Amino acid sequence: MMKYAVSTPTFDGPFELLLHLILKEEVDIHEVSLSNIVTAYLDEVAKMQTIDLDLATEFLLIAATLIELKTRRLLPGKDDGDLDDELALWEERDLLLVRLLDCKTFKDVATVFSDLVSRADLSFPRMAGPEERFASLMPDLLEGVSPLRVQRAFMRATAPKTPKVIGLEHVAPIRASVAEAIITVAEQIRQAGHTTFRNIVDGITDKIEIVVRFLAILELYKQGRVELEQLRRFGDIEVVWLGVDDESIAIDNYEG
Amino acid sequence: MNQEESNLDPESVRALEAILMVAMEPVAPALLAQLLEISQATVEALCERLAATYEAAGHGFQLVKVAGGFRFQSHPELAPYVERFVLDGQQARVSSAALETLAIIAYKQPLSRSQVASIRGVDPEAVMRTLQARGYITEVQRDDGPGQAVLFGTTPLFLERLGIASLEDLPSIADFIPDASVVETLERSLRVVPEDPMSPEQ
Amino acid sequence: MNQEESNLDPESVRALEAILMVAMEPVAPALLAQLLEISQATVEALCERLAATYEAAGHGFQLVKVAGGFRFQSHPELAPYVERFVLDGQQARVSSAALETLAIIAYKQPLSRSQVASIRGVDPEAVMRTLQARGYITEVQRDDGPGQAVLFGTTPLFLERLGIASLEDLPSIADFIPDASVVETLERSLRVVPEDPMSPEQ
Repeated sequence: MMKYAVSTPTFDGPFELLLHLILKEEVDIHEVSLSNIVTAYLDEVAKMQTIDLDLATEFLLIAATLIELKTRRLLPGKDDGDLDDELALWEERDLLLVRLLDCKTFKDVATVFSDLVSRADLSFPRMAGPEERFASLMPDLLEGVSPLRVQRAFMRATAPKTPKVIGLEHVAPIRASVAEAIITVAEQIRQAGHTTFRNIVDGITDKIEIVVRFLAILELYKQGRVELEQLRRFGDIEVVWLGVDDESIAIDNYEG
Repeated sequence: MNQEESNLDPESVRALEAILMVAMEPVAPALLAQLLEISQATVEALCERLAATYEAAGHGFQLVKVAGGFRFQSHPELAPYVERFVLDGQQARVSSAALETLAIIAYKQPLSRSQVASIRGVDPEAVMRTLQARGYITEVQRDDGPGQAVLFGTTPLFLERLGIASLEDLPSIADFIPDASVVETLERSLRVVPEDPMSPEQ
Repeated sequence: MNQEESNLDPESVRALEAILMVAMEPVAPALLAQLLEISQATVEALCERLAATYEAAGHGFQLVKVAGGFRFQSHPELAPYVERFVLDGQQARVSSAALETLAIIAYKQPLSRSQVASIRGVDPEAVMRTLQARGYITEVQRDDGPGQAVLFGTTPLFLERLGIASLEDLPSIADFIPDASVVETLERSLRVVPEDPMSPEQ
């Protein structure tokens, strides 16, 4: 049973982590190395042992983009011939860049808010209200309030908070297909016994589909069904089936 | 600051003004003396001179001694304006927050402010002060526990305003309190990972 | 009353002081204008001069414009004394995650939870629920779109917490756009193809 953790102690989200790593990298060596960043990022993600899948998905989506960027850079000049792939990557990268800039912007705003709050905290408002001689003039707070309304207010105040129903729109479709992808990918790896990430996504052109398969493999890895290995620093990811044949694949409830 | 005012120790005077400005009720000279680290006699003297200064300057507020403590209040000469303001009703919005707090106290009394806070998830201090000022809730006793927290309950006025004779006339909540299993089910439905016996993590 | 103070219309100024002394939250200039039967512009002018007069006289309290209205508050310089007095009235701390979420909502309102999520990269549900419970944000409307998502905005209490009069007092978002060197670093580190194809980075 995975624990339900809301965030990692240090980083509140994938953009924050990535932003931190990139800016730190620059300070350290004045020369940004994407592979250092990817390694550091994946290290951080790996440390998130107790993370819930919701949040893990957000981190891994970014990881997938980073890895793809890294892969692309390692094969300069190699002509895949697939312009759509190329454009999709550029698009993904631009999106990531915008998100990072947003993240930086609002982190800076938050610092100013924090200063404002600290300053405001030095003053205390007068809230004493009218003196008792005006009490008889004050409109009745409970005017028109029935005992039933008091009961309803109590129910409202003590009701368990309703299950979350919004806010997952942006990831829901992806997660839904990860569940399916786990089955197909597991079958593919089981049959091959030993394959590579490149093979698994061979022939797939839809960017999201590739990410989904990447996530599925990571999930299988987490479940102990496959072993992942990157033999060469920039090599393809080797995937080895470890699972027992008759074991059924546990699929997490991606719908939440 | 005029000649008379500047004869007073400025720091103590300013601190007095600041504390009395944010106080919700009259502040005893003993407490002021302790906070300012000056003698009670000095507090009394400073407050009296301050009150005289305000009066001489023709301010719309006063510093007065009531119920054994000092407080700021509106000047009686401006009462017509204050009455208009009070009648305007801006002060009397029954927010849903206020009603919820009142409902919790009505059903769970006696209970402390921190107990209300733990149910509402926010510090109800301001709301409870308003309810107390309106005479709907009052301090009923002190907790036996180490902190001796003040416990609050509703007043006869509260019952009167609701048009009921006793607390027993409030609609019952017993049927509606979600039992443990309901809460658990809700919690489980919020979990991302189901407790699946097939899962290798078990 | 010193020379400057006596230049103000005494009756209106005194009435302002009296009303603000009994108010429980900032009072909008429009309401003050109505109660005093003077123009809103006059109210603003009188309050500003009154505030300046208090400051010049070195009082321990201030008249400030916050969350769209005027209120009395203790002078920040006397915070050490007032803090001793209020003790349990301390405002709850706002976490950095909460501040960042507030920052997004303040500048992008109205917006839905999923819009906040897409900017923050994580589901802000827990944080937003806390902010809502504390009264800093509220549901302002529903999206016209198919999902009819709830849209959130900041409240007057948020302005009070920051000690500002209106959202216009927030610095322009343009002031926060990361500077060129940061943008360049980010761009360089995420470049699809390295600058020099002969030296793939190690």
